[in-house]
Amino acid sequence: MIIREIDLRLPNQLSQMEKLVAALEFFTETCAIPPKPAYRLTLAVDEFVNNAVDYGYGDGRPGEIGVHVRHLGDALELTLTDDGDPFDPFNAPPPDLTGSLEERRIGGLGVHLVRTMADSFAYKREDGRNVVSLRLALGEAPASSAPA
Amino acid sequence: MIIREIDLRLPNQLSQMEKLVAALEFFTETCAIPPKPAYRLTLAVDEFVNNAVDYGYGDGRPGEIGVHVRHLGDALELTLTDDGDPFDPFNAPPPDLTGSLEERRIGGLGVHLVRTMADSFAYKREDGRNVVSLRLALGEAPASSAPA
Amino acid sequence: MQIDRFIEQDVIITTVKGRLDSSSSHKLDDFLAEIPAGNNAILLDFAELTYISSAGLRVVLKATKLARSHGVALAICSLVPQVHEVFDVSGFTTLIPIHPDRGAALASFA
Amino acid sequence: MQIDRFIEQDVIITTVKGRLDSSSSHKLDDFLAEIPAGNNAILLDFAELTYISSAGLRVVLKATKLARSHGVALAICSLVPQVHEVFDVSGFTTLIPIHPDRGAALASFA
Ligand SMILES: Nc1ncnc2c1ncn2[C@@H]1O[C@H](COP(=O)(O)OP(=O)(O)O)[C@@H](O)[C@H]1O
Ligand SMILES: Nc1ncnc2c1ncn2[C@@H]1O[C@H](COP(=O)(O)OP(=O)(O)O)[C@@H](O)[C@H]1O
Repeated sequence: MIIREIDLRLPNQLSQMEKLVAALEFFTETCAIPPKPAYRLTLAVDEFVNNAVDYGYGDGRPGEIGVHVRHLGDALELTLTDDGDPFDPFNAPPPDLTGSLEERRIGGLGVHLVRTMADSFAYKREDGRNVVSLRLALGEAPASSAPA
Repeated sequence: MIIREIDLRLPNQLSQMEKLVAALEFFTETCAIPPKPAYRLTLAVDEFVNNAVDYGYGDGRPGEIGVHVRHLGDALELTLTDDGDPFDPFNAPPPDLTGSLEERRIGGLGVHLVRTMADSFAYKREDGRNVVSLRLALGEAPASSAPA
Repeated sequence: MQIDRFIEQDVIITTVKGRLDSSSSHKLDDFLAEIPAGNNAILLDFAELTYISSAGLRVVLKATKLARSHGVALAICSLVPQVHEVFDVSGFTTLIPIHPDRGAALASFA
Repeated sequence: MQIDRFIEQDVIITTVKGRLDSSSSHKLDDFLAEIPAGNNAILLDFAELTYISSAGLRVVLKATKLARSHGVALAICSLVPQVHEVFDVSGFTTLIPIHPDRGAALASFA
């Protein structure tokens, strides 16, 4: 049996992360997703949901975040949506990773990690929602400077 | 957090039932579905998947069964599909439940149970698949001669 | 699913714990296939039965018919609400004596 | 997440077990906020760290900067492959000494 698709909805509260992670774990275990894409899936959801909650609702209004995973056989297609303020995460310049320890600023790595590990990524604003789409290959690690 | 939608695919083998039941339990627990509709959901999936496996593939060919649950807020919408031989389960007359113990035949209750407990049901044949749709209310038990 | 059997007040009590579905029903079927010697009454105590499907009902009806044909009384007790609904919808509640608890069931045999 | 600390060969070893994400990272942050007296080297043994997100990296970088500013050596060891990938992609592997196991890390301090 595989879970071909799962669509989760949660309020913009960090207290929801535990249930969300449990649902992703249930998905990856049931479908026997290999460790690398399973990790990337959780990381992408973790980083983007945290960002949406932390930055997307500046006025503190209640919002709704969507996490949709589609199992395509050779890849996972992850779609993250939120009704927070419009923000394109892939529009910002990547962080400078070259400086010395003293020069390195703390933070600013979440989007970079996800973007690097995904096989493809896209952003659109649609029906008042930010829509981020990510593709994670299930086979050989195709992205990034990842170790074997 | 709720699971708004989950789409499962399995081969036509009864050995898959355990994983399937576990996935339904994960769904009902995560969404805090009340006991009565949670039971009805499992029962409907159990009966129809068993029937599809037992009767739908007379020549023993491999097939694929789909279980799709949508959480609508006030109801669950369950769609069961299979690529077995065409069969409309709601076309057969209901079993005779009036006879004495000696007259009662063994079996023939699965479809009756599900049909009685569902708030609505429909069958269609589409793209070479049997498609059964069931609606299960989440509020007050609306169907059947059910006890309180 | 777990099945246990013991005797109380000359009644053979069978308890079933867990799920009684197509993957477990044959176990109960085997268990109930033999009518015990001595004409003791049979009680199926389903207090810990959390789930029954039509495959389980099949086994229960078969056992009830077998008992009847041997002139042995058979009753069921302690159904949880959802399981009770399944018995209702199947029309089993008019065929088989169903008791709210074990005490009432044992009293009915006396 | 579980954090433990002990001293071996004059090195303060901190082990982290489980997930280091936004909900748990402040615990490690508090733990690493104090530079121990006596200029012992610091080793973060992540053998049982199954997951780290950018919130965890933040704490690790902060602790590394703090150690450096106090002239205390800090190293990390025993990253599982997926966590190692996160360190690579973040450029941390060029900033912080990463050792394959605890033995190698302790030898590097000697
Ligand atoms: N959903 C969002 N809405 C508004 N701003 C965002 C959103 N996500 C990220 N940002 C901005 O992008 C920056 C980089 O995010 P990220 O790479 O996750 O690092 P960090 O959160 O550690 O700063 C954030 O600091 C924030 O200013
Ligand atoms: N998917 C199916 N394909 C073909 N025949 C079916 C299918 N599902 C049910 N049937 C037929 O309908 C009958 C009634 O099914 P059901 O109510 O589940 O009781 P039972 O399986 O105990 O006979 C079955 O005996 C079978 O002949």
